[in-house]
Amino acid sequence: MTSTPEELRELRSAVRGFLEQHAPARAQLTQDATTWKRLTEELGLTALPVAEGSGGAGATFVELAVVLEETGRSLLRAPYLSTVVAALVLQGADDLLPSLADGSAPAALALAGSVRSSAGRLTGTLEQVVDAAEAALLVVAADDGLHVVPRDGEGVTVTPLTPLDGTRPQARVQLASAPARVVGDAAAAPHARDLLHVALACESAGAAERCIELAVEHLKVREQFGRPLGSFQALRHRVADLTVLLEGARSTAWYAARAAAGLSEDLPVVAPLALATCAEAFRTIAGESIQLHGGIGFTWEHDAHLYFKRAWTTALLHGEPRTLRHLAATRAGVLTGGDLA
Amino acid sequence: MTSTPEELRELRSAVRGFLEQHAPARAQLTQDATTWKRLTEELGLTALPVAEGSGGAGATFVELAVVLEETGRSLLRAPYLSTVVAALVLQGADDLLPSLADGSAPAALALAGSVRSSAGRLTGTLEQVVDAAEAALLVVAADDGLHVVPRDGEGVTVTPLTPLDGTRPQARVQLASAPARVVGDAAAAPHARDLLHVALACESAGAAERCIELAVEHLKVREQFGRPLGSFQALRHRVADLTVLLEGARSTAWYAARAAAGLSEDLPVVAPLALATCAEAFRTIAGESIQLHGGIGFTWEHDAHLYFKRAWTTALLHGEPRTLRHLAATRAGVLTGGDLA
Amino acid sequence: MTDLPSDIGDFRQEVRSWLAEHLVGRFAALVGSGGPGREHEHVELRTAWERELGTGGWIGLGWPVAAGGRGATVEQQVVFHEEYARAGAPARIGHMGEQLAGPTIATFGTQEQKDRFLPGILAGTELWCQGYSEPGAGSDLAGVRTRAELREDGWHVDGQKVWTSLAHLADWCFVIARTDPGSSRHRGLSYLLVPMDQPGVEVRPIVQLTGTSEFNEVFFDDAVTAADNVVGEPGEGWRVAMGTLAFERGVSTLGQQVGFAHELEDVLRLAQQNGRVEDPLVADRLVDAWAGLQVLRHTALRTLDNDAASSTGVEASVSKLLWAPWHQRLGELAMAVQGPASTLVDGADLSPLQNLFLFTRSDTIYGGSNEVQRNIIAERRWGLPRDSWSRS
Amino acid sequence: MTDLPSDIGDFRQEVRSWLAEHLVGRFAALVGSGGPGREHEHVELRTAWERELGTGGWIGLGWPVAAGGRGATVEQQVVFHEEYARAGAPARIGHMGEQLAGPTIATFGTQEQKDRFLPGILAGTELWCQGYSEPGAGSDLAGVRTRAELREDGWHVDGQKVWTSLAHLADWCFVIARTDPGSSRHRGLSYLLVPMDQPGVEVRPIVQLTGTSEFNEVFFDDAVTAADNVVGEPGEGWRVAMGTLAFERGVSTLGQQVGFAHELEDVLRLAQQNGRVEDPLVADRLVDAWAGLQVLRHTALRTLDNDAASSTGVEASVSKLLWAPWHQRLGELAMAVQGPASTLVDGADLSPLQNLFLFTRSDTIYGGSNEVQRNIIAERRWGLPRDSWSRS
Repeated sequence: MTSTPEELRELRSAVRGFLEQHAPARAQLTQDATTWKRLTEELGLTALPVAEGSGGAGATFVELAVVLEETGRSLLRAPYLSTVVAALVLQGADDLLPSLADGSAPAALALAGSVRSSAGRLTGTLEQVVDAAEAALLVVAADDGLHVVPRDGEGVTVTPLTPLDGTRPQARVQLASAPARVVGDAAAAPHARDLLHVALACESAGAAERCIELAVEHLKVREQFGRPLGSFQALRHRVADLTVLLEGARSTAWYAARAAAGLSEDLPVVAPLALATCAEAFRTIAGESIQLHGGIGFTWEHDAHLYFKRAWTTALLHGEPRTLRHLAATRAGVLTGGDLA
Repeated sequence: MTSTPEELRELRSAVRGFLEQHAPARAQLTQDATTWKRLTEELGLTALPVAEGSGGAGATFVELAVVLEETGRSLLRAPYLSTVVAALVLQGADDLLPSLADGSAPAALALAGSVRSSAGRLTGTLEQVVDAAEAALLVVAADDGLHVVPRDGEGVTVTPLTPLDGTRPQARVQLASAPARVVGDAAAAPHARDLLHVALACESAGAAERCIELAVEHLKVREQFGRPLGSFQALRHRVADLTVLLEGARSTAWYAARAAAGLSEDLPVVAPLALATCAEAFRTIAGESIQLHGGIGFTWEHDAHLYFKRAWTTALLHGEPRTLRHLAATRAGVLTGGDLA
Repeated sequence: MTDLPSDIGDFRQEVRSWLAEHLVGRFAALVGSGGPGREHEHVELRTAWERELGTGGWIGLGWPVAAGGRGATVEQQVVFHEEYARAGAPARIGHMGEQLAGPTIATFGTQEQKDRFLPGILAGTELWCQGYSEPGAGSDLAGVRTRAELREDGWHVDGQKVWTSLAHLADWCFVIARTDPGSSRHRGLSYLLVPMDQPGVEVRPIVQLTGTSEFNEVFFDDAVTAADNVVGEPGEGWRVAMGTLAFERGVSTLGQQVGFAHELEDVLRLAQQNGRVEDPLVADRLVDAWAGLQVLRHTALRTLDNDAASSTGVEASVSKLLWAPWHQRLGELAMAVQGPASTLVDGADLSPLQNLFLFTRSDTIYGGSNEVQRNIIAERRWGLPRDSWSRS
Repeated sequence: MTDLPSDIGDFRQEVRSWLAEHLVGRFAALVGSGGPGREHEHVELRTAWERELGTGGWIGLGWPVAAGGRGATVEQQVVFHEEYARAGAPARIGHMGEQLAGPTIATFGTQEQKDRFLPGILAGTELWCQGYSEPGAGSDLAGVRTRAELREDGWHVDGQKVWTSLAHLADWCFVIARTDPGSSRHRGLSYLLVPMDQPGVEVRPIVQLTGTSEFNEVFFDDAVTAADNVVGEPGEGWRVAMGTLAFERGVSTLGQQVGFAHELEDVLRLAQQNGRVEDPLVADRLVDAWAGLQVLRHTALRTLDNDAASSTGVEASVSKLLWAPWHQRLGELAMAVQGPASTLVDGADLSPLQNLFLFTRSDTIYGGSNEVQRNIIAERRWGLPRDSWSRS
């Protein structure tokens, strides 16, 4: 499926309209099963990346990017990102795809940890896995490749943790000789990580834009010294600088999404680059958004801190921006090679 | 000599008045022998740090710091900084001090290079020595300690170079079995470097302040969009940020000068710290000053580029700020020790 | 740290000995506690510690002897703060009284006010809070809307203050209120001392992004204070308040840096323990943080030193713009050093480093935001054209 | 770099072959030359190279066929710039005509103007310069004071322009002049095409902090141009000029990035040669510079892509604020990598890296300063209250 610009706009508008009404950021500190149900069944968003033959819509990462910007915007608390990335990773496992597509079996990505594989069984601990307690399937990176493990399967212990970012659950996953199904070789794990990074980059770009919007709304309304705050040039220029940061970052997410959709071959380089750029922009913007809001931005009742905590969690949990940027540069041979142009 | 605040103010005022009239920044692209003569003979500024018994005024680094801020402010092209630091370094060599004090024998500090000492003779090359071609004496750090070598002595070749900062001469110094006089042991060289660093820190603080002043003068006069530029809050706030940078840096120079005057014992830590902080502030401020001036700041005819080139030269020639900061931290045991408070 | 001339060596020894003898027993639990974002720690014990300090004669160290202080030199005050830091003594809970209310009353107050209020501050038995910021005014002090009216039984105060730290512990609040109903901006304000323990005063904690409450909203609903409890003439509150702000610098900054040094030590220790210090980029940020703390310290010492070149009049603003962003970056560095685990909460409470990280977002907002401080510097130091914010 | 679908593989091969066949002989000396701060390099040869490109049909690649261009797709233009970069072909000397004057004339000009001016641009035989900035106006385009009056023999132009790059080489200048004497701000301006080779035009080089002169002052002292040489109606110059500025983005940005990539390669190569790349903090800055260049590139590609989310109308300002500070930092990094020797001038001329370092100070000033770009973004993207700068 190749969407026209018009179709992409309609997709964005539909998702945004739904989330604004049914899943605003404010509500994301608690789980809401109804939202997931409607998101998957009515809107069919989990079906997007699944092939048409497996009950999906056969969309590419270009369409997915639009949806992820929107779920980022509303800080959606649901295993959506994990599930659609899993669907892309599991493209070969046709029997698993229908239940990913219809949302009945959400997935979690357990890609960072030391897991040994032996005779079809996995052993090891993955300390902080997003959405693990909410998932039905765990996609696990082990020493010999990618595996799928049922969350409720033999030898699997999932312990929910208390995250700083209350809108995004984390859990510890312990595997004790848990039966697993191989779904990819050793090269599949870094590829899965790349796709995860692109998805997080898109999400971060969407969330960062919302942070600026919130700040701008505040600046237009709030008066100080007898004028709207937005009439103070220093604040306007700060907003402009954040916009530049956002647009640069969003461009890397846009490009990486196209690479993930197969429109260029440099995904291994641009995936970590995009997440580095977007996560860094997001955390800067979320911090500045608090500052632009003044005291109210520091209170629990305001949304600003939810974005701030999501931003920092993204930047700390999936590899620090600096580390990811070095990974991208290493893959591109920047410090060792010669030609850039 | 311990000066009162009032005496320090008078010293500053006298030096500033003289330099503004006889040695403005604009004129520092060419050498001016008259200025040096009056600076040393009439104002007696080279005599400041020399003991009273050796023809000096017996001042401490506290007084020197005031003068160095002012010579920095006017980007004085003269071997003043080199000579007064040499006078402090050579405190034991009583016979050399009178000619340093009266300015008849300016000195240069050749402290960075690989020089071998053997049987009273020095061999090696010092690539970029400030003021070497203008000096009568070279203070040289060799592998066994500090030495003094007459600039016109046997085995000494001084080749003037073309510096990017036209207000501060540099030369290559080649020593081929040049007869030398020992003036300090192995510990003397790092101490000399510390004193040099404090002097450069003071100079940089003075120059940086002048950069902000120039920008402020421009912002008050120049109109754009029908208003003085200085009425634009974004520019005012930039000036404020630069002021904060300046004042923080100047505080480190102030403290380091007191340490150099013996008022505290942490000179080895605060000397590199002060230069790191002041050189970095200076180069940021000098760059921003060009920006605040707009197009005119980019022209040869305006002083802004003279400060900019001095700032970057200081930051590159005497150890990069980052390197110096790590040196300070290492000496303080920051990364290895425990107690900071 | 500074090694000052030996003539104050005796004083250093005196401080050191007193702390060694008193920061023990039940007070030993206070070592390293309190400070921004952690004001809720050991509140009762820190209140007792404040009285202990008062008994020891350490409150009002730099106050003039005439005001009941010890008239200590700046060098002695520095030494006190250094030793206080070395001992790991807790963040002060009485600083609003010692640093702000006390000096203001000593400078602008009547003899009766001095006699009534200074002893309680010096003894550590009466705690104070500051009633400046308001929901609609923020950093715009001249925009306060809290009103006060003088009737037969004293001043009647109505209005709302916000971002009032330690209000739930304080016995008194110094309040800026509009006492001339027709006035605007900074004319017609008065500086009132209002007792907190009365029906007309309600303190509501503000739940912050940390999930805890350091700050409060304070509602004055026909709160009453005696007619004598105005500092300076009625209508002169702006001048008095500006005088108070002027006290908010100098030695107290060195006290604040005590806490900063402890926090930096915690981060350094963690980096050494978990090996992150071996990463050159992390080491670089740690070195930067240390260097930044030295800059803060040298700036504070220079401000205190009479020999320093003439005052620029914006020292307090410069200091705020140096420390607040520094502190915020330290919080961010703490998270990076801890790594992915820093995104988890272990147990019911945030860890001290998480608290540091989150709480420091307020550093650049409260007590005059970064933006207000920049306005002050541009105008007062450089005479750049006034913004409407400061137009009267 | 991008690997676009194979259907444009032929085009890539065509570009590659042409460059391989033509960037040889005397033109081989041009490899890696020109660009910001180095416009004085090989000027005559680069002028010849411009004609060579014209002959090859590479100028106006993206122009519509009706205007004499090749109507190439965006993808093809991208490929052209990539291959041009890979070959190390020199910075363009005709970009003011190709990117600004040409598209403006093609959009707003009469058929006669198109017939007269477009072929010279496409052939690389007529070079253009831009007459926008003035000494008293700077980034304030609406504040121009250059006047023009229509008399019997054509427009008479008086005034002064500044920061005019390549003016000494240009055959024509597109000038914004005030043609309605009583008008103010951006009303009453006209967009005139003025021949440079006449007594009424004097070009004076501005000596920059590099010691060289890329930029010029251009003095119009009763300069004359034919009555027909106004683009759009008289008095509509603002609208036309804004249209011109709108062309100043997109594909031309990719051309600019060619030069950036070469500069970064030079810095990387130097760091590898002198071992500074082994310093983790230097390596980190090199990686940042590379990453920043990718951001520039992805941003340019996204702007060009029709599938990208709706335009925000501030792409040009965003692009400027991304590349100008990036380029400045690259110059600073170049100095750091070179070390102490970078503070010396070897021979009569600055080294390319020194030139980069010094020249990039102007990047954030010319072509709409950073400050003006921020105003544009705040207003157009977010609707934040207008500043007086844009009040008409």
